[in-house]
Amino acid sequence: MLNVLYFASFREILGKGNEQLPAQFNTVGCLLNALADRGESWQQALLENQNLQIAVNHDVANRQTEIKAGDEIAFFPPVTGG
Amino acid sequence: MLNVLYFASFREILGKGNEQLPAQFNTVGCLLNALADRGESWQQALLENQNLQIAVNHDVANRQTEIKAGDEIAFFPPVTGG
Amino acid sequence: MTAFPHIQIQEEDFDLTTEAARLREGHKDIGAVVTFVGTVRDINEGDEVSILELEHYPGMTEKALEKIRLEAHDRWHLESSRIIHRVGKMYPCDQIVMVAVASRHRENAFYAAHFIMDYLKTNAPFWKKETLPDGSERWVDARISDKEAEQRWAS
Amino acid sequence: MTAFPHIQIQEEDFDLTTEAARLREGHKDIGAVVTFVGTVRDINEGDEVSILELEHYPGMTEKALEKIRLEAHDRWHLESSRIIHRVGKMYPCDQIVMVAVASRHRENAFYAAHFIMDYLKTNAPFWKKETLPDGSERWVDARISDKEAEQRWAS
Repeated sequence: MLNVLYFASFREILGKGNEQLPAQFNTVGCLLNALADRGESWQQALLENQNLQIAVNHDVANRQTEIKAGDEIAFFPPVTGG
Repeated sequence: MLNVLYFASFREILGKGNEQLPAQFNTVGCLLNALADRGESWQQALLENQNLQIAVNHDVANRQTEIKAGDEIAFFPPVTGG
Repeated sequence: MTAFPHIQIQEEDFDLTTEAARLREGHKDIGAVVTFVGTVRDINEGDEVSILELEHYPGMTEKALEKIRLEAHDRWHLESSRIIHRVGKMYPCDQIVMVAVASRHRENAFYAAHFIMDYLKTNAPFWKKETLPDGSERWVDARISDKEAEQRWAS
Repeated sequence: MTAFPHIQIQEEDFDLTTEAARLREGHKDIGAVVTFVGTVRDINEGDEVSILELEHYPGMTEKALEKIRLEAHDRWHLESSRIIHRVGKMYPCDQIVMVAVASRHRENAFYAAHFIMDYLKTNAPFWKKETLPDGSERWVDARISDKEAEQRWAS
């Protein structure tokens, strides 16, 4: 399984903070394409948004990053702490 | 009268922290020359010391600074606070 | 107990004197302590702000902050450093974040604290949401100036 | 009561939390607070130091510090600033000096605090005398590096 997390505006727009998905995607990009098929808000947030930030297992990642069972993949907007 | 002050190592070397002198000097340089006549430690501290710092009425000054009755003239080494 | 004792993510406020003492504890050869505290401004983007809510990504936050902290130690030979970031609801004038560094000399302490803040702003997974006086909410946008501030430290 | 309420020359120690609160008092539009605290190191020039004694020039000190403080306000549009410098006898790890500045954004606060310290080091009439463990005393020499640090701020 993959543990998928959504933060901040992404969590609100997509209506969930986390979910478990089968580990059938080789890269973050494949996972994003599958998620985008869920509907317009998913497509806009995950494919059309230039500001999408990605982390895999707590490290900054990108669409090419490879993923495997047990990984934690997070999607979020640019950070604004401090 | 002039109020003349000596601080830190100058106070120790010259053996006094302050004194009143008659206001008969036009510039700091004239005052320094008169003080240097008091002996070797005065000459070394006030004329031969490249590090001599001067203030007149709480502002940084130099040998050319003019002085008049009621002024406060201070001599001290480079500052080391903070 | 966190795995990163020099980093605290917490809802509670913090006390500067206490934190500066913790920073210096066990370190004698310190001549300079610089602290930065970020506070909630009552105005943002021209609007009055009533509440600021901070969300973060537990796990990644600590890892990102520790990486920034160790990089600062590497560059400026710090004796000690601490980062505290609050999460949850805060109000105007509240303290949000503290970065504290201790070093032998002041120059390194100033640069290191500034560096940590600039990197924290663009690399640590925190997000701010504002509530305005009319009750409406909005997510705070990332600032281009923060990205530029970070990039000045590129070596 | 001093004529310069934002400057304190005192024998007593100071409390960072209290001073940061005073700094922010009455100022709402503050997003950044930077404090610098200089402390007594137990080693100087390779020798162990037992006591550090600070002498100053009353009257000129306050005037010099106020000039530095106002110059910092001028350059970085600070909301508020405070300087505390202790005099008399101090011991390793004791606090000697505090510079605290508050501004809207962090960059100005960092630069202003750094500037004030660099100028204080070379322009405020304080002198340090060290007592070593064998009881011998020596005046601390001014550092060329402090003069160089000041000169980098020349505009």
